[in-house]
Amino acid sequence: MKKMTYAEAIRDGMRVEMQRDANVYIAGEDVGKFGGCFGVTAGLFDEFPGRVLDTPISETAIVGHAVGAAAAGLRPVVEIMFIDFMGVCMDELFNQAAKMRYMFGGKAKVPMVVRTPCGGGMTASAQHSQCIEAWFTHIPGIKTIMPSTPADAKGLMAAAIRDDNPVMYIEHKQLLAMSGEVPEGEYVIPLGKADIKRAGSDVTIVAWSWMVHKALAAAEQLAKEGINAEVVDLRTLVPLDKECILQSVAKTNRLVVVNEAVRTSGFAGEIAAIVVEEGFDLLDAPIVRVTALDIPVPFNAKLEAVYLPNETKIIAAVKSLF
Amino acid sequence: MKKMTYAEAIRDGMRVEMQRDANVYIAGEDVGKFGGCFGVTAGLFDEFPGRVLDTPISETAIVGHAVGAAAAGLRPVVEIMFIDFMGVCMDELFNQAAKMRYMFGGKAKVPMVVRTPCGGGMTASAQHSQCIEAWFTHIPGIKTIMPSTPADAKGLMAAAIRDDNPVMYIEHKQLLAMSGEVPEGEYVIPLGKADIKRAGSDVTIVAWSWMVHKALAAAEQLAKEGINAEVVDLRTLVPLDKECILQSVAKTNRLVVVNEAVRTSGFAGEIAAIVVEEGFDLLDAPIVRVTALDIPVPFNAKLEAVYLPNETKIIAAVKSLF
Amino acid sequence: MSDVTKEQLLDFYKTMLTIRKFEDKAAELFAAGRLPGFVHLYSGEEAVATGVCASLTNKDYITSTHRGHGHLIAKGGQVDKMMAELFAKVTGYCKGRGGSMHIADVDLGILGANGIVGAGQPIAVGAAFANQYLKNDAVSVCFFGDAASNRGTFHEALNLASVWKLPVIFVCENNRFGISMNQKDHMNIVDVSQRAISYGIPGVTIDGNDVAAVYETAKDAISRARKGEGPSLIECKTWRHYGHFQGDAGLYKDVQEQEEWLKKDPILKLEEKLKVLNFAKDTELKEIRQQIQGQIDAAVAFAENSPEPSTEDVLADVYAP
Amino acid sequence: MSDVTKEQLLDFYKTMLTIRKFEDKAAELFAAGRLPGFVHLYSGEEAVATGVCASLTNKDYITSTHRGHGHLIAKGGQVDKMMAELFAKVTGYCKGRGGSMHIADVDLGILGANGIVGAGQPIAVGAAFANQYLKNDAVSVCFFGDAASNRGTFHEALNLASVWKLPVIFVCENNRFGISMNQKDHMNIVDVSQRAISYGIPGVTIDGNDVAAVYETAKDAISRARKGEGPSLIECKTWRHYGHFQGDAGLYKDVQEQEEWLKKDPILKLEEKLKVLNFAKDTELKEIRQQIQGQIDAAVAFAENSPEPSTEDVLADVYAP
Ligand SMILES: Cc1ncc(C[n+]2csc(CCOP(=O)(O)OP(=O)(O)O)c2C)c(N)n1
Ligand SMILES: Cc1ncc(C[n+]2csc(CCOP(=O)(O)OP(=O)(O)O)c2C)c(N)n1
Ligand SMILES: [Mg+2]
Ligand SMILES: [Mg+2]
Repeated sequence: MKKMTYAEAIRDGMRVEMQRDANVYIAGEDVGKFGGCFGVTAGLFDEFPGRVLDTPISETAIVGHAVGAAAAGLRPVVEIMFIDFMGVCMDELFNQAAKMRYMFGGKAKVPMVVRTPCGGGMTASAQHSQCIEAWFTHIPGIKTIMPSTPADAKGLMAAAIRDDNPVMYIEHKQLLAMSGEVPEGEYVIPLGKADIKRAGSDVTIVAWSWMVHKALAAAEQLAKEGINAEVVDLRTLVPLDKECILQSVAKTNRLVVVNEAVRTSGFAGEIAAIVVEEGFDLLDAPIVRVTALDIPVPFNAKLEAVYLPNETKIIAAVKSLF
Repeated sequence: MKKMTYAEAIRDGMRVEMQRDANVYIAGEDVGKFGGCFGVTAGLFDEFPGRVLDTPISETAIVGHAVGAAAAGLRPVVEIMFIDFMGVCMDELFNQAAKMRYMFGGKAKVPMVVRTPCGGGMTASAQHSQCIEAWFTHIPGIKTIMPSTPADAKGLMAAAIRDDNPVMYIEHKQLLAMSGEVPEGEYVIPLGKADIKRAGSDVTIVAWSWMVHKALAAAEQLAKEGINAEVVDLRTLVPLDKECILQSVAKTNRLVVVNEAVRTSGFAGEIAAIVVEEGFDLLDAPIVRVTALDIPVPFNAKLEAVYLPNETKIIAAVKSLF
Repeated sequence: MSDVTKEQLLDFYKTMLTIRKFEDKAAELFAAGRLPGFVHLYSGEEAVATGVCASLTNKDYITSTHRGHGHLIAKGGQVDKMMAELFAKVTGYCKGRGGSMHIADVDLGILGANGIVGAGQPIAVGAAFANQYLKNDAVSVCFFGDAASNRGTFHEALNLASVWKLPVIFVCENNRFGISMNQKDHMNIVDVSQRAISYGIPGVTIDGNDVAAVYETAKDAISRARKGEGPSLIECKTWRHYGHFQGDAGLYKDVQEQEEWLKKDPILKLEEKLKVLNFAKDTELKEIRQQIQGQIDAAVAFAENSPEPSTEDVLADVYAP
Repeated sequence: MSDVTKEQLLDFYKTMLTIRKFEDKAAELFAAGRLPGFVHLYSGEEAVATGVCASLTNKDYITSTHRGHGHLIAKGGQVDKMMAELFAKVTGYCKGRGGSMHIADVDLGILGANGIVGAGQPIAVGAAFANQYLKNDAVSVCFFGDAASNRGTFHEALNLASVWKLPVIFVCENNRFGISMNQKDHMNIVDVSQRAISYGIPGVTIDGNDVAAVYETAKDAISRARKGEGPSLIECKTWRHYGHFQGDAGLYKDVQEQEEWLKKDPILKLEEKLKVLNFAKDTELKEIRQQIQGQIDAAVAFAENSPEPSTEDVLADVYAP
């Protein structure tokens, strides 16, 4: 296996699929020669002539055009520069892309991927640091992916592109430079499969994206104190691998959910709701959510650190269950 | 007290506030002479010359202009014809209105109300029947209100207009024609106070908007079978009256949450998550959510009936806890 | 006009009449409480869809609006499946899951009516991009109203189409109203076609009640698009005979204006033309009318006799497998 | 030019120089790793903000962009509080909670820099509506870039402003790029001002590096707005000296073009003019430069010596009481 960064792995995932299928193309702001604001598409413009398209600053048209192109037989992979800009094009996603197939009586396919980076920790302030995945998970008809490692990033990108449905592929800015082993060539991770990133027996920590790493770090600390945590990386939020979560809780009887989004109505709540509904008898303690504070993301680094979930908060949450 | 419909009560709430404060005005599509798509603003155009403004079909500009007008000293009450259209103007709401005060270091006020009707049961199909309140509750900086009765509609409208923050005031299409007693003149219900619409001891049913009535009907049925349900009408989702919910559960030890929205990541999950986190020891049974199915709203009336929560489903959920 | 043959004009007549009679029937059924949901009728605007779609094949795409019946019929939609959809029956175009505002058939190139004003604009651009990318010689047509041209989607879609030089034709059906809002209150210009200037594309305003004029203008724009010469904007001035949706009495319309426009009814205009040019006699037209009425009645019977969708597969088709 | 007095020109010079030196300092601090977040510099475009804001008072509103420092200084922002905000200090305009992209001061009529391209456009329209509603004689100015004029917000905002005849001036700073995208690749027209036609409002293109020209044009538009004659669009052709943000080398720029534009530096141009008109000698200009440099240095010292915000009130100010 080859070492790659998460950004390279995403790119490799797109590259392999573009080689496989001539109908896959990329569009977005500055994704062409410039290689994307975070460099994720670097080089693809030259590698795939006519298949990596720069757009004007028109998120509505970017996502909206993808719906039409997908319905007409292509497989667009569009980039929205920051997930924070999705507010501009939610209609195209939730009323068009997500509902077309159902509304049309099952006679349309909308295979499109919206790639977009989320997350904080960069002092990028309130409009460039958010995690709003919960919105997408509240829209039947789209799938939502949030990989935490380079290998997952590649394998899930392949699956996202091959999927015949609209997929929100949410990257994390903090992970782009993270390096790891990644299988070469075709590599597909099926959507809807969680991954146990660390096995354990005393408590289940469910996390996704950047927070998986915070959870793993917390687990190492906890291990030193005799608490053996299992870390479940959801990878795909919709479809959700409920079985994996419930099985883990069946083993540990304790659950902490870590989510970088603001607390109220974040996806952590959904996990908690599912487990208390379907796994009530498994629980020996409250389910605790470790989330960001319910405030806009502050600019100052110290304030942002207080806003964000972190190892310390996870450890405290876990300990509160014993 | 006077009898009014819910629509009249909303209008009366706006009227009284417009009389009180010359800086309150109304804007939206067809809200003027036409009186609004559902007739809610009927008559106000003539009653308040120059203060009820028709706009082009430009939701982005409608909500966006309200942000600027509010920051510059007015109190806009804008109408978005169906809540389903909010995807078009989410940025204005979530990155501008909601964050302005915080980002500006506390030195701005954005007192604006977005009135919009939600909900199904009208065979209005996938793009005119939705309940997406969960999105708004996931945005720190705005408040979200969903009244269930004419009196609440009036009192909460007054509070929304007087509030110095952006407020999503979500009406329900099924309730507009519902009639009830409404206090005359100035009448304000403080935001953040739930209302026990029916006292009971055996199970707590939390609901809001149209679903309060489904919950009440279910409670009547259940009473006949010896189960005495308490129905908590949240009225305001953010800020949330957590104490009221927890106190009720402390009494009943059982909780059913009813929400017309699609299941995954709906606000019902948030309620369940809070209660399992802060009231775990109070619970004698799983928390059950009664929600819509995770699908786009189907057109056919029978399919829509299957999609929606209803009395029968609530009753079954309650019984499953005993 | 010289280019339009007798056969074409008679075809246009049939199509326009099919639309009109479909809408008249829908109005009647809705008034009788027999149709669920919202219904927005196209009566009075038939010449636009008919004249434009005459130059399209099944490989070409259209995006439609809330007022979509006319576009769908002109693009080849079958009235029985459409009527069944209005009745929410499983034999309808959307298996009863969509209704009037979502009728679609991707195989016919119909990317859907749409409940969101202005939403079809970027979708049409995307379909046109697919046409360009696949080099399949097909084009896309985007129908939308005067008031829809005030949405941000209009701006972004036309700009992107121009920058990418896509084979797409934007057809603005200017019936002068967005629900109750008169054009003069929702924009500060007279001709929507002027907005083409913002994108450096051709824009033209024509009589939308003259089917031959619509046909000629659209044909040119479509052939330019097929040749890779990029998008254009065509504004068709027209009028809706009914209110915005069924149930709206349209009291905001000026009575005299309404009367004048009723005199300019595109179907009356075409009948006169057919007679003046000696292309058809009254008896022949009457025969056509009867025949089409028969089709519409049959469509209603089909719809009425069709089963409702089964509630068992309510969950199917949210996701493609 | 005739209207512009010596005093005004010297004032312009001071403002422009303050912006330039502020930006130079920010570039230096950012390169040294001493500023958090993103920084987008206004260097090269100083004549626009300066010329426009010269006719505004504190009662007038502006909305700014991600490239906001220049607008804020021209509208009366204090460099020390601005610098403190870049340093994320509690003495900054936003108490360290906003940063470069969100600097605001409602009392000065500054409705914020903005991290969302095109978001200021409807906000400025709303402020202008407040001005009209309150009959307070004030206007609003909306600054935005060439690439921002492709957003749907542009279209909806200008249309609404025109329909409501609001006192708002839309100032497009056409520096020819949206990040790496050359104007010719993001729109199919040469002059953004042509887009005014879509809204039936005046639109004009001027040399954005000539502060006197900007001043005169904006003054007229502002006074028309104050008189109730409605909105206008002014396009100022200009150039950004640096990359899009600090860290971007701007390799997509044509080297020769960059050099030509550097020769057209608005500050050089103004210095020449001041000398030609005999309004100022080199020594005087030098003195001004030193004085302003002193202010900027003091601002940095102020920022550096200011405390960080306390983490204790991180929750405050989400909601107004
Ligand atoms: C984004 C959005 N805003 C508002 C509406 C409500 N609405 C439906 S049709 C319509 C008027 C459309 O006018 P126009 O585009 O001129 O088309 P017409 O009805 O005249 O054919 C409005 C406001 C909607 N469906 N979607
Ligand atoms: C809605 C949105 N899309 C994209 C971006 C990312 N972005 C920030 S600045 C910029 C370019 C803006 O170009 P222009 O409007 O010409 O202003 P300039 O930077 O040239 O001053 C882009 C694409 C954003 N902040 N918001
Ligand atoms: Mg119209
Ligand atoms: Mg620019």
